Amino acid sequence: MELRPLNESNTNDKYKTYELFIGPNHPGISGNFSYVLDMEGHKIANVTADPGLLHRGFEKLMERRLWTQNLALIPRICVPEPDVNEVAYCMGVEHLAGIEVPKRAQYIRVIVLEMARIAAYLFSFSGVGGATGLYTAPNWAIGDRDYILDLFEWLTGGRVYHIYQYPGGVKMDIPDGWLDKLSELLDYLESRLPEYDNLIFKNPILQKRTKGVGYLSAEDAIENGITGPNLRASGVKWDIRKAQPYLVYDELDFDIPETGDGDAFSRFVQRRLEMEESIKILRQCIKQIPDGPYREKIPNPFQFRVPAGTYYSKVESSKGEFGYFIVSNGDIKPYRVYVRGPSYSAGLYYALEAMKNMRIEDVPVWIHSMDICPPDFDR
Amino acid sequence: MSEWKDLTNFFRGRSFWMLHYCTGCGAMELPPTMTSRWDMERFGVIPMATPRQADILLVTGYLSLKSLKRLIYTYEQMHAPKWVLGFGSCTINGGVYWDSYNVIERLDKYLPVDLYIAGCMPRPEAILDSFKKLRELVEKGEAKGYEKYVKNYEWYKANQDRVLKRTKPVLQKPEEVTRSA
Amino acid sequence: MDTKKNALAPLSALKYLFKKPHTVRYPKEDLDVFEKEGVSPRYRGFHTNDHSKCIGCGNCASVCPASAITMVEADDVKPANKFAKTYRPVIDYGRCCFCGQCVDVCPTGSLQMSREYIHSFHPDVSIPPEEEPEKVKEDFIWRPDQTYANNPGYVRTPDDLLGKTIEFERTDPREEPADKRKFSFAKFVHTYSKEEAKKEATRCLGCGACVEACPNQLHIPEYIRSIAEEDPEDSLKWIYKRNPLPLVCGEVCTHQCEEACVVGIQGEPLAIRWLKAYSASNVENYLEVVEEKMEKPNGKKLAAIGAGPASLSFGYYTKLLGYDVTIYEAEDKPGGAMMWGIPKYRLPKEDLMKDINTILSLGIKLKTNTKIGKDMPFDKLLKDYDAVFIGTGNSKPMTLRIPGEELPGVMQGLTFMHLVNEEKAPDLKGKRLIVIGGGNVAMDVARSSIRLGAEVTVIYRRRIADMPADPEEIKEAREEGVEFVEAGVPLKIYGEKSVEALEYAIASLVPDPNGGRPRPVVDENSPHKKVKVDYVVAAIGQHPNLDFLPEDIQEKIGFDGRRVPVDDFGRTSVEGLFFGGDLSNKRQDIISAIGAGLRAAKGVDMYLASRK
Amino acid sequence: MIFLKLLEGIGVGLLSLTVGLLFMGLARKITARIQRRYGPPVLQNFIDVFKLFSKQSISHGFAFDLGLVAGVSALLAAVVFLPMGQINLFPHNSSLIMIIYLMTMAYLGMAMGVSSSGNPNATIGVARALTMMMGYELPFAAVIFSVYIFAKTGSLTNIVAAQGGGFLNWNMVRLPFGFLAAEIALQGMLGEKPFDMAIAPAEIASGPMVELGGKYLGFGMLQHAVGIYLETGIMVDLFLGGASNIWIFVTKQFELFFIALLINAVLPRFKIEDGVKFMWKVPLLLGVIQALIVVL
Amino acid sequence: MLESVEKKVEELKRMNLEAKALGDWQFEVLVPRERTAEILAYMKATGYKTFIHLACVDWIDDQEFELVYNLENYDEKAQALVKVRIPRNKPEMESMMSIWGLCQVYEREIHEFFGINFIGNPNLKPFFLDEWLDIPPLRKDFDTLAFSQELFEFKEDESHGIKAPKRIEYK
Repeated sequence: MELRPLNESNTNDKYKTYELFIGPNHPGISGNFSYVLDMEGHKIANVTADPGLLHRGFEKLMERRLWTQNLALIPRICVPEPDVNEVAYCMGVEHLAGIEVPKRAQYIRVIVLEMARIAAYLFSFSGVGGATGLYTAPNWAIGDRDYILDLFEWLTGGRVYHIYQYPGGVKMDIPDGWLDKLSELLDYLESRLPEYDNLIFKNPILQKRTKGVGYLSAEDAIENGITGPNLRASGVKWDIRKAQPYLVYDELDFDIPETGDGDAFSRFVQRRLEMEESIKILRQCIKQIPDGPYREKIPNPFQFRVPAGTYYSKVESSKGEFGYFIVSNGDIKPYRVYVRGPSYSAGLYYALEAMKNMRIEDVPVWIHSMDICPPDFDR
Repeated sequence: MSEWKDLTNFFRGRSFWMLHYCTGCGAMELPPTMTSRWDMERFGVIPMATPRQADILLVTGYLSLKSLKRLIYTYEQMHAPKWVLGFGSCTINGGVYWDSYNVIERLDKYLPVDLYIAGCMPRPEAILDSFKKLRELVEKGEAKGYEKYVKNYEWYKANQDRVLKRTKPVLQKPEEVTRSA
Repeated sequence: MDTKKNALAPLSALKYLFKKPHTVRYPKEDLDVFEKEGVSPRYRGFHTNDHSKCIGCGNCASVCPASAITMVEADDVKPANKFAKTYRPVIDYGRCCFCGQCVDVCPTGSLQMSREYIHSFHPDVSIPPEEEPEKVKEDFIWRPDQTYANNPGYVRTPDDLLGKTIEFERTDPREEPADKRKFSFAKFVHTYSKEEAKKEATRCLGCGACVEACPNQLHIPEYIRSIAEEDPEDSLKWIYKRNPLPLVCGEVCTHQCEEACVVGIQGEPLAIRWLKAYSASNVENYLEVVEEKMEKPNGKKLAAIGAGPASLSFGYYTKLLGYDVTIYEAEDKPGGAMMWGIPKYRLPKEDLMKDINTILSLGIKLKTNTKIGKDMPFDKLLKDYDAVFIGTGNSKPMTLRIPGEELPGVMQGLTFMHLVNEEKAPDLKGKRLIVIGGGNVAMDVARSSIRLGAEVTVIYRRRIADMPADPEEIKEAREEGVEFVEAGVPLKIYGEKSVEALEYAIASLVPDPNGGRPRPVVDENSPHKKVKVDYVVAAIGQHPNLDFLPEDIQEKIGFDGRRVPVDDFGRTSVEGLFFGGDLSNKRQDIISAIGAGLRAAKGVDMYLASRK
Repeated sequence: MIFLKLLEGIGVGLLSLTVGLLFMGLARKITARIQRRYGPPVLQNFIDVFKLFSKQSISHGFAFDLGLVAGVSALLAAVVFLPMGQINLFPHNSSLIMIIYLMTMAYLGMAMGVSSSGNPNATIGVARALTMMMGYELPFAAVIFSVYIFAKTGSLTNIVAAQGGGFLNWNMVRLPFGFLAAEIALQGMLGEKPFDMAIAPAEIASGPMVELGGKYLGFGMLQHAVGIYLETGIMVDLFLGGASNIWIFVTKQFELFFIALLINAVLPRFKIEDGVKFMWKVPLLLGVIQALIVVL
Repeated sequence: MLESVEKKVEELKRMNLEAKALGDWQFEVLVPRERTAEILAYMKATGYKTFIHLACVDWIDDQEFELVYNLENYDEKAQALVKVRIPRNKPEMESMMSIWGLCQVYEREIHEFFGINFIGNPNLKPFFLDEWLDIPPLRKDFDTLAFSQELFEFKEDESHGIKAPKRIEYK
């Protein structure tokens, strides 16, 4: 698509419609991504998605790198929640290579995943705030998310890209005192939740802005491959953690919260409620985590071969089903890896239907309520 | 006259308005930097919604070819004096995407970069540090990338055109291209 | 959760107006999460590299997913050990993604990451833009050193559990226990099973440090990789490129490579030797697998004297080049020292013959029981053949030069081993035997004698740690019940008809000022000891025996009684005369001899090609 | 004499600019506190404005320049007629109608300027700003009507004078519904949340300002600064009994502004039609009730 | 392994298809190209309603492309990988848009990255890449390193200028 200078858009044959860009350089969009809106007055007549601004050719690059070298690459596929990539990829590789992961490592993985989920949900709170103009929300939420990043840094050595998972377990053990700090953090976050409720979810204006926006029925969600909290907010009780439990989720007690209205507000509330469940899971993990090895030994990167085969491994991320379709031909490098980003179907396909006849001010609300993350479909 | 200039530079260095264009994954550390934990507004840096209002362009990491095109438009829309910050490894020498077919290797071939920050991605402290460094440079009148761009416009343009306006396959194998129109 | 609308609820946020903000006041204030340490103790920042520990193996460069690391020749650093290279990693921070994988695979732990992370660069405005990319790139390319070492972040130390990417523990092959093996001459080290071999092979980092340490520069990483891919045939192909005696080397090689193995710096080195044995013993017919192309016979004739490893290797590679090779051997069986010097429990004779027969089956003529100089004059050889290769090795033993040496019951090591291998050794049951010397031959003698039922003491003039024998040989000998006497200097052998006793002194060891092995000094204060003994075996070294060569040739080639000086290709100053093996090698072991044979084969080919 | 008045006028203009910018700086500081951070220096906005005027600026045509200059100058002109403590340049001409008229002029000028930039975002923004104006002008008009009736004068000087003699004489106390309605309308006038649909960065990329850069944006900022001064000033004169000197005046202004800020910090923005509906429902109702009370 | 997966695999085997379980809850089934639409429609009718992804694998040694339709069944908690092989020299496939509208974007992506033509898909315009003229980039014979070296003019040179690390000091 050719980018046109903005003031030319009015010289269309008719003055009936004009083009408006949401993104890539636009505060309303979550990342480097663009929707081109054909506007008819205040209403959106037609939407075109213009992805590829973040396309790095990961799938090609991964074919050129060793199995474990890829661990440095893949966190970058989903920037707000990198750990799901690492875990999903490692789980796929472990399944193909037939590696049993020690219990402790599985618990650590659950801890990492749930912390990442909380961080991502906090990030999506900031999305709510940013989209509706409630700037206190991002300031609070991202500030609190930073405490999670601090703990991540302590555990893994990296703030954003942890590069902590390794086929067979995790790279390092939990440091002394870390779990205590984690439960302190959970206390803090729990004390903060009512404040978020007051600021965001009980806010009458915010409710007015988000209720009824972007209604998504259960059938549409299933048909369009929309997963995760968005699907659950439409009333489908589907959570991979419950349905096809991986790691040690079957040993942990948690619920799938129900909101079920299918509009933007219920999607926000769904995330807020799931955050509580994540805190619950983390508390159980802290209590139950066993001693033992944190990693099953595997050969060094130069000699690590994965037996030939295909497998689709998936993880319930904060945005939905994050999947890795891995094809190996028995070599030291993957033959093909396909990454299934949870935002793909919503951001590139369903958006075009959902946004039709929407008003411009609902667009950011819709985008942030679906938690669309461009890096995971651009790859 | 020079005092006047110094004064201008003093003010310019204390009020960086940053373009809110998150080009790459380095943008992930910007929200923490902007918001309460690191609060870059303390240094007079605030995000702006449009290139017209902005003074500094943060190139937060790798640039795909498609982004590069938008970035150049954006840069040219900005009003001088304007500065470009190359953020993280990807802008310096390709970073971890050094062999990617869709990611440019070096930003300085296409836009004049005033300051590079090492890191993948840079921590908020590094970002704040770079703002301070840029402030110093601006106060001394050493950050003049925009003038360099104007002076060497032909050179930059040629490089930009080379990657953005391709007319033939790069690998010179047209007979193998089986793609239909 | 209650989501009822409440217009006043948001106002509760206003209480933060009166609370202290939680902003980190960088740079005045650090994060307080890690006890005021700024960033986490595991933070992955800029690298540090301890140049005195770094061995320049380049594993970091190979593992870097961003291709950020290159190895450059550094003139200003000293090699860390005798196998180390002076290459040092140079890191491009325009590429580095701070993943820490280079730290994980650093076998010495010298490459680490610090907690420093701030660096920015401002390109000069005045330089033309064409030069700017290079300038920028240069600024971000560093050769890490100890600059940030006082602020360590993500590190890997041997006792630390961080980064268990390299497998430090060796998978040893199954061995018979000492109390079982000491009664049998059967091979006590079993070859690897498939799983064990694979497990051991996958420890290899593929850096190739071993290749340079190997006297014959075998393609070690390649053949180990093939074993890891469960393909011993391919592995053997790689071995045969430079070594036609894979099973022999697999079982008795002195494995210099394992000393150089980078995994061995912090852990146990790879069992390269056993891996070779695995791939050789898993292939029935070598030649089917190797599929070496033989050139058409070119009609030129070559002779090799002595059917030891050097000549066999020489014969194999010249035969492949199309020459007609004849090997002359004084004994009745080929193999030389491998046949007569090495005891069966280390190298079973059928394994040796499997290797030798493979070589001979190429069509190499072997004339046994033909001693040059006695059964055939040397000049005739020189006349009949286009070139002659001499690989007779060391056959003249060194004597003790003490009184009583001529008594029956005093033997030389090699002679003793010859007898053992011929199964003509004297009955040693219940007898006392003393071995003098500390080399591999001494160990062979001692351990063979144990198996023959003797009580064995080894007397060595320095400490045990200084012994030239393989440490594992010494260890195994001890396990089998061999006793050791350190700093023992034999003085006199008593006896009338045969040996009855040995007197030796305990020398004081004077440290060598140059850091070498200490020097034993015997003076009047030294305690003397006299022990009863039935046999004394002196295994203190051998010299070459070139008596069959005419005097003028001996002089011309510059033979000094110990070694023949040759060039890289075994050439001497006499045209058409090539030397190899222990005659000319600095290291006197099988693999060096094979290497000498291979090089001489090349030398011969070059010589004859130039003469044409 | 005229020359002196002119000088005084310039002085008042500068004062309003300074106070306006200072208020904006304080606003950033206070919002930052609620957001759990420190915020920029109080004088940050002066730096920003100075910087903006030092930047290269791209014009989009004559209407663009004219509109923006008209925006600032109309507001500055309005300030001159505002009685503030002992400073009262035109005590006899301080007609409320005139000030309101000039204010509207200013916003129309701004609208004319930015819509000539051709950016659809700006156009949408202007459309929203004007719609919003319709929203808050109506309740504000109702309030002014009640004050008019109540004070029986249209001159701010007289209105201020009528409130003299203590707290209980303030219109705030005597016309509580009107004050409430005016407060809400003020929120809209200041463009604070929940009524900032006109700029809405996440939707239309800061709307009218989208094509402004350099000194044009500087004008925009100045206009906002004067706007804050003027609008809070009117409120002070109308409801808080004016002031005896400029310090008290500014303090009273700031109190009003402070309340607006707090609301701004904790609320998201309305959709435009919701905003207008709200304006026409709550404050208008309050204003009409007040008017009815006053009339009856 | 889940019972539902076992049953489904048996069922598909009875339909003369190669099917096997890959894990506890997923199985793959190899479908001939001409039966793809039929099988996919059948799968959708039997509960595999959610379309997870469409991926493509370039088996260059076999000279074939493999299309993988990933379907999920929320009721039976099962996942199906439906695989179709098409020849590499004639990369054509019927569009499955009539079954899942979502296929439109996936097919557009695969058209761009592998050069496979989807018959019946109205919009196969460039999607992620701008002005791509070379071999489709995710094919195995496309060399991304050579491409980027050529286009971005960078060389992997040996002679690095070496500098000691340094830290910028502030006054």
